[in-house]
Amino acid sequence: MEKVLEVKDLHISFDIHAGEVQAVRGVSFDLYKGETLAIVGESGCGKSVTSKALMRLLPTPPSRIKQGEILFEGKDLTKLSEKEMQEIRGAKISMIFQDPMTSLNPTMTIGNQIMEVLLKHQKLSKNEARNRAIELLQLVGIKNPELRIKQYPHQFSGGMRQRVVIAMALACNPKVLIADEPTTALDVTIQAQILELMKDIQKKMGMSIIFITHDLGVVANVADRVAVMYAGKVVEIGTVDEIFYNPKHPYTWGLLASMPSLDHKDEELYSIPGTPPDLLNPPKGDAFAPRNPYAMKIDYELEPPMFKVSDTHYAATWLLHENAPKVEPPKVVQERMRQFALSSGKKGGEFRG
Amino acid sequence: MNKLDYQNLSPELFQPAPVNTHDQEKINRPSLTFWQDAWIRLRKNKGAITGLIMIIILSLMAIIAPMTSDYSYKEQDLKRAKLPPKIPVLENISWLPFDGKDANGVDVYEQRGIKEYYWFGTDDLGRDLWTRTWYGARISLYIALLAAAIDLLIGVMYGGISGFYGGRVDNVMQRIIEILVGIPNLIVVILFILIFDPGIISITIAMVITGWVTMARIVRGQILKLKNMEYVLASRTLGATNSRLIFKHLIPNVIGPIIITTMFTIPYAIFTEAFLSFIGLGIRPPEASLGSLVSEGYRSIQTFPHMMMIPAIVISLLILSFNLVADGLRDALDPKMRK
Amino acid sequence: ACGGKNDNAAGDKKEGDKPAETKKEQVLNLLETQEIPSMDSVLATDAVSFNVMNNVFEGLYRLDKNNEPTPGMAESYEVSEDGKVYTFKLRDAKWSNGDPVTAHDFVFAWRRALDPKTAAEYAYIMYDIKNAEEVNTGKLPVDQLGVKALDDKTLQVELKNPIPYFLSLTTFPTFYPQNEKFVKAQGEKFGLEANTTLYNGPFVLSEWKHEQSFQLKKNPNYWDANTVKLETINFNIVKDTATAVNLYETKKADRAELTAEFVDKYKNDPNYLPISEPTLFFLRMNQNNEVLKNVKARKAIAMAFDKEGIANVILNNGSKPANYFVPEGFVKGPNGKDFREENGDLLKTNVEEAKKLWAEAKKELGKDKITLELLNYDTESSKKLGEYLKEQLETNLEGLTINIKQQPFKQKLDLETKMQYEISLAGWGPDYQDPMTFIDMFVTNGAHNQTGWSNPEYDKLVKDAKTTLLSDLQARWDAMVKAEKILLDEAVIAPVYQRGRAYVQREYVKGIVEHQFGGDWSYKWAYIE
Amino acid sequence: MAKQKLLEVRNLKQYFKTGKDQVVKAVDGISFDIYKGETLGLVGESGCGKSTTGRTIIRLYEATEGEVLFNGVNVHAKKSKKELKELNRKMQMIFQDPYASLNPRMTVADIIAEGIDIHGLAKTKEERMQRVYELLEIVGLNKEHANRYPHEFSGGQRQRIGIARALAVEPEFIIADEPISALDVSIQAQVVNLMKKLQREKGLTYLFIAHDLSMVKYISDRIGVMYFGKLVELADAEELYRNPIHPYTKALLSAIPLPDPETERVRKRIVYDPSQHNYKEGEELSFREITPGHFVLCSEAEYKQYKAMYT
Amino acid sequence: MARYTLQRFIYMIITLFIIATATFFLMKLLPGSPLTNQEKLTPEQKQIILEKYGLNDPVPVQYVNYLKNLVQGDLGISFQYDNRPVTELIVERIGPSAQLGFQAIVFGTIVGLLLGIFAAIRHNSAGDYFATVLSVLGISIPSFVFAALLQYYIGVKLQWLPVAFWQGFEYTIMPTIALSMGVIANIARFTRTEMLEVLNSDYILTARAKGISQAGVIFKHAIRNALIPIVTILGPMAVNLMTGTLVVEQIFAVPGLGEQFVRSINLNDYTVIMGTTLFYSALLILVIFIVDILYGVIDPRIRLAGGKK
Ligand SMILES: Nc1ncnc2c1ncn2[C@@H]1O[C@H](COP(=O)(O)OP(=O)(O)OP(=O)(O)O)[C@@H](O)[C@H]1O
Ligand SMILES: Nc1ncnc2c1ncn2[C@@H]1O[C@H](COP(=O)(O)OP(=O)(O)OP(=O)(O)O)[C@@H](O)[C@H]1O
Ligand SMILES: [Mg+2]
Ligand SMILES: [Mg+2]
Repeated sequence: MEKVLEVKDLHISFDIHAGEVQAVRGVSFDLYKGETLAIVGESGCGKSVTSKALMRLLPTPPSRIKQGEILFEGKDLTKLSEKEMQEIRGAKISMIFQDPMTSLNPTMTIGNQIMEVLLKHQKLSKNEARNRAIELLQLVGIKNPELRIKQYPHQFSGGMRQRVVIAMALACNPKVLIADEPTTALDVTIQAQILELMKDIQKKMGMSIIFITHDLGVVANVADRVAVMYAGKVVEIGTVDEIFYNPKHPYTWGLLASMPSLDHKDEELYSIPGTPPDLLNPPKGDAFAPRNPYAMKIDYELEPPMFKVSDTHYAATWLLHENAPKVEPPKVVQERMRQFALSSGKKGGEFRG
Repeated sequence: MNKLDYQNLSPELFQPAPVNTHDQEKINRPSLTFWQDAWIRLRKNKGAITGLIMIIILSLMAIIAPMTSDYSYKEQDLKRAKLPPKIPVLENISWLPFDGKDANGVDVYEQRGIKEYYWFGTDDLGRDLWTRTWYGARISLYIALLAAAIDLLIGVMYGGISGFYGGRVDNVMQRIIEILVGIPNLIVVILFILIFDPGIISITIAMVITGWVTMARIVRGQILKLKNMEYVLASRTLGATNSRLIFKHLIPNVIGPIIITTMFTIPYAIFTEAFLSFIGLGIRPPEASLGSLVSEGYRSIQTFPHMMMIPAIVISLLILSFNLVADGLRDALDPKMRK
Repeated sequence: ACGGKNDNAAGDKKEGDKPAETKKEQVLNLLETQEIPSMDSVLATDAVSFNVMNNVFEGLYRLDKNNEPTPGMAESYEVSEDGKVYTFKLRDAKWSNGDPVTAHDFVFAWRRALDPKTAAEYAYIMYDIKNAEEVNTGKLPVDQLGVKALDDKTLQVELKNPIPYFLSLTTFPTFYPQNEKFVKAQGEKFGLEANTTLYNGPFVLSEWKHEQSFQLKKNPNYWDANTVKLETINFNIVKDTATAVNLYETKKADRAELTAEFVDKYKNDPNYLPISEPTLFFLRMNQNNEVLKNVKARKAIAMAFDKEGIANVILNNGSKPANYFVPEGFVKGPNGKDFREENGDLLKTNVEEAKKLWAEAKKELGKDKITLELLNYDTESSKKLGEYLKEQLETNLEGLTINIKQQPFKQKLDLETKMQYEISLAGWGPDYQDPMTFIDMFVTNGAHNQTGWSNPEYDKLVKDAKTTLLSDLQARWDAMVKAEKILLDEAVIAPVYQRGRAYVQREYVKGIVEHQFGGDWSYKWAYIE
Repeated sequence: MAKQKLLEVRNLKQYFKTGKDQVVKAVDGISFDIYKGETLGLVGESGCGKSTTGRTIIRLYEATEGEVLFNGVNVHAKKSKKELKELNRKMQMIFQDPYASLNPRMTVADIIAEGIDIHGLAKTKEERMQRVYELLEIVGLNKEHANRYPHEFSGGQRQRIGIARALAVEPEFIIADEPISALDVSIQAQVVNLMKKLQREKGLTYLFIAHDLSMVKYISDRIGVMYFGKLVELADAEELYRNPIHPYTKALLSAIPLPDPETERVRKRIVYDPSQHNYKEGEELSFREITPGHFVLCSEAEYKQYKAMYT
Repeated sequence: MARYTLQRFIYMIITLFIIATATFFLMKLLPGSPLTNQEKLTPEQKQIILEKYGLNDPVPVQYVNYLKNLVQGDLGISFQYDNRPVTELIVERIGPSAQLGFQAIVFGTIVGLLLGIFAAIRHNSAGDYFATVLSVLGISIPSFVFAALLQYYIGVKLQWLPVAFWQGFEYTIMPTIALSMGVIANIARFTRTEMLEVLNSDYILTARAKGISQAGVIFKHAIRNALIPIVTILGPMAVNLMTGTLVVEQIFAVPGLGEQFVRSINLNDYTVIMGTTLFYSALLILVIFIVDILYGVIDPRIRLAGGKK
């Protein structure tokens, strides 16, 4: 599979008056052509910072890319000038933000906002741009686009606005679409529509999507691969099945177990105790250790490296070390693993538990 | 660390480590109240701190200087009229205007055989401008603070009632404000002073007549917003009385905007007083305010520039400092700046 | 206008050494502190109007370079034996529209001034004319006024009393003629615009931009046009002294009036021009007040402050300390001596004496602490003065507290009229050239007495001077001298200073004549050198 | 059912005037009962009137019409101060936004003790603090947190403080308005577990408002589905999932993604179109029981149809 | 919209009525009389004059007459300028004031905007501090001090511009600058805050994510949105300007309304004071009204919402 984007050991910090917030502390992942990579994790774990860093949209100061590379089409995006970045933004990599209510300019017509990208990146005439904008609106399922392009954002509902934002992001057939929680602010029914729309369009246009969310349901729905982030790091990455049916990291276990399943009722939900660490002073060793019921002494000493589970599946936990004791994942997770075992015959893969 | 290290880790390290549930809920950062936090922010703001220090210095001078001076603010001596400023030590620095020389470079002190030093010079009645300037600063500050305090009182009450009770009450009260806003306040101030003698009280009251409207609007807006906050609703569901809601929940949370508004009212009041003095409606002599000193000195700007420049600088510094502090406070107290 | 002026300024700069050369064109640039309120000579009351009128109108007589009445519209006059009937012979003069100026124009104007319907505030100045007061108060019809046009060129005026200063009165604006036809034609608009007014003086008002500027041009129809050298006089309205001085500095104005601060700057300038005026400032003391009823208290107050300082430091504009009431250099008596030379200093500063008197007064009053209110104008210089007086009186007179009450001009006058004051700083300028314009103020219940003071001897002296003694001018003079002595002896008022004014005037401006009453300045003889 | 009714809502309406002649019918005539000790879940899309229902029940808003009986007493009838206070003690509320629901100028102790202060539940200062510590303990926090300010806590901690505040007056009934939707998945479980634990221990009754169906299903005994101010379906939680009857409920269920890639791959979304009912002019809609305990808002014709289909 | 306008209009009328009433009775409280030289008048003459101005009637009658005349646009006649109608005086005087005010608003707004935008873009840099200090200074120095310094140094010392008078465009420059200092300062401060807020908003991020250049983001997206709230302070700004004109006109010998107003106060010219007060109030109310309308024009959200009403 063709790699479109390669993120290598990215470190990002914010310098605030209280000190240095190490928001991203070594994130690496690859993005392949045509796939959807979901990034999940708790609030504040660095998802948005990572995605904005890909677009170089973080304000400097206070932010600072301390280390790492972002390789796109053979170039390291962290080294490009602002001018060069402008050529990439919106044309080759585009982005959708969480809140459709605020991410459109309230004083500009929808049409102009879409045409703006086209005029900037493709040498189109005004008329061509308008026609293309109408096409795009049609593509994202907005009726009466000829009329709609003359309207302002406040005349659209939330779901419609998000469609407009998507249309805008897709205007120049980008290679990569980064969607930062594009449905979190929407109602479930609308969310479902938008997710369907995105999948449809991906099928048609074949771009790669980085989909950021903290809703595991949405991940299950859209993702081909999943990266789980915790405290500024990717702690587990794998195909969607691997992550949902054969998770290796206790944090992933926690996430999956704390969702009630529709079938099991009465037992108490599994919950991850405590709160995420303060990234102003990240703890020594594994940041998850203080909340980890499976924690070992080494977790407080050393940061775990990425252990390979399969070719596609990696996890950063000492539990995968050969010296580590065997532990029982929460019941719900064991249940999921059993399912995986059933289907693993088809797919192949190793089972460890 | 390379791969080798990982393999040779001692098994000892892989012993389960018990999780301390107590620590999980621990908060590492030191506990800061809202005001401590605001103070830290304010302290970071160089402008605001400079302003604060200047306000303190100027206020101290306004309090102390007239008391410690050898001259009273109204003591006249025509033989010593119109002396330029002369300050010991500084008199030797030639580019500073404190050498007792007038516009033509004549040392007036020598010429008239005056031994004393008048730090800020004297005015055309031979009154010591050092004393008068600080005395004037005192009056200006007094008027401004008084006006701000009354504004605050009326504004907070009016805005609070209007916002808290809402509905019809609010509607009527807002209409009244709407009408008041349509009145050019300076004109009202002028008319008022025309009718009542210009003294500290009447100038203050005149400024308050329409001045409280801003405060009322801000407080009302805040209260309207706050009273639907979930914590207020929570208190209501607990059966809190209105007075509890107002004093425990609403007032403490509008205090920020109130302080900021007040901080902006003060320089405005100083300014207005100066303006009134300039059009001849200020405080009456021999009392002095910074405004009246500036407008008196204004006439001598070409011949004895010190008479205007010194009070003008003090008044500008004062307004400047209050503005700086107000700006700083706004940044420090603004909830948008907090996370 | 703006372009031309700029050129001048530029020219001045380049040829700095001989400005007179460029100024050869006879244009004078002056400043005025306010708009002309009215060009209707009958209604005008203020200095600005009077000043303009004095240069664009002319009465029977006008004041000459020496401030003596000189023939204007009248060629000559005759006076009857008893001094009560004046017959003026008019010269062939023309209004600016070409109409001749006739005796009827005077009759019309004077009747109009006294007609109660006109409500002319200065009507009282004509009260020496027979029946004038009665007409003005509506007791007699206007045609009963003692003024007649014997023919087009002859005007006869009957007086109530044979006043010796009638000729000088005729120079006063209220006595100017008006063209009946023109006035009636203009109706309400008369005197409100440059072209709704007719002129018969050395200049005409050629342009009048309200609130901004006005312009006088030489009047070719003027009977004495040959004497007039100036072609144009530009007046701009500027209220701020600093601005005026700045304009003078930048040569946008040929002269500017100075306030004390600026006198310091220009005192040694060759263009500095101080002028003395016959206007007197004094403290009026309300004798309805228990303390001020006491003559010792009044005297103490009158002697307790330093007049030198006031005149030389605070006012600093050529004002003189005054120990008298009738100004210096105002009128000479029948013996050719100035009134002041005759009567000398009457109420001098004497702090020691004042303290003594004050102590006695306090004892008599049985009071130790006394508070008095000083009513004052709210102009900048009087404010200063008030502050100074307060300080002086309070330091020199123990137990006295002075509160200052500042009021705008009109409010102040109103309070004085109603006698709602205790001490007030007041000023008085002459309405005609005779000591009587000052002396008769303080007769019992006189309209401008306003002190509640009453002295039968004084009243008699004044009355005699106005009636019986008119036949014996020296005796009349002596009576007035005596009256002033009484006035100041009882310290009815406390004289403060005789006003002066200070100007800077460009060296190339010559021949502007200053007057003591009516219009302040004559430009008839002025020229640019 | 032999269970005892704690709360009865009868034809409750809440209209808001938004302009001169504009009215928002936020709640438009809904009726339901809540039994002692149970949890009733209320779901529906944003703006359908869930919060308004909750707030009207606890009398934060005066009802436009209808009544709410709590232990047989009408909450909205005229009441003395004392009765009102008593009611406030029995009925409490937990709010959605953990950032807006705690007064930033008060310490945690004062926030929690507010109910104690208002109702005079503690005689002495010590007793009051003792109660506060107890409550902190109950919600999994500890003494040291008492003197801190809300902004120092994470969302989950704040939400637990909010719960402690509600518990302080020992209520019988708690309205929880989306108490977990602003929280992270990992933290939601903390709060839900806590609420369940408290219900077990104290016999609390909940009205649990949410839009996350799986969580609602987990915590609720019965679930009501709201759509545009109306309750369209009410049934036992399991029953509702297994046999959704109202087309809107079906659509809603089909829209919720589940954390299960296998099922997600095959799921079909159902679209709800209100016009699909084809109601005739003047047709009366009412809440009818299709199977025991399973109510649906429908017309007479639909009732027959549903009845035929589901029994 | 029409209904809204009508409602606003009614409010404007009520406000004006209240102001008219208040000024009328305030004037009655003023000490003193508007007659010049009254110490030299006989009581009879005084009567005649008072009659002429209608000051002899009982106060309620005067009040009714005043209102009656007011409705017909007649503000009475001035005392200081015999027989001249107040309306005419105002009309004569308003020209220069309006020109100065307009120039100051335009100049001040433009410079203020530039300064504010500059400060916001260079947030927390030396440029930002410089602009901020400049604008705070602008607020801190009273306009008359500024005017006096300007006149002396630019006019007299450097002779770059005419010292005073009202004779052409170059004469308006210094008063305009003196007046606009406050405007510049206020607008700059406000713009800076607004710009910072706008620059932090999501839609700016969206625009940047589209690859729009920094300049494009600022000029096409940020400024317009920052402008919307700025429009609201234009109303109070106009009032500030009015106060400024009172002194600046006097210093620069501009024949304007403010200067006239101060003068009428000193001369107790009732009718002119009342007339000018009313005029100022009407102007202010109008400005506030226009600003509201303008707000709608700039902000499509309000425009369309208003349209539906
Ligand atoms: N401008 C900033 N200044 C300081 N710290 C920042 C800034 N932006 C982000 N951070 C910090 O970086 C960390 C990661 O933030 P980020 O926005 O990436 O979280 P997230 O995973 O997107 O969370 P969410 O789900 O809430 O969107 C947080 O701890 C946050 O406090
Ligand atoms: N105080 C109010 N004034 C006017 N309208 C209101 C008020 N409160 C709520 N509404 C309106 O009533 C409707 C129902 O609101 P409500 O908050 O009850 O919905 P909700 O179901 O709780 O939605 P969410 O899931 O977003 O919390 C909405 O259209 C809302 O705009
Ligand atoms: Mg984020
Ligand atoms: Mg809600």
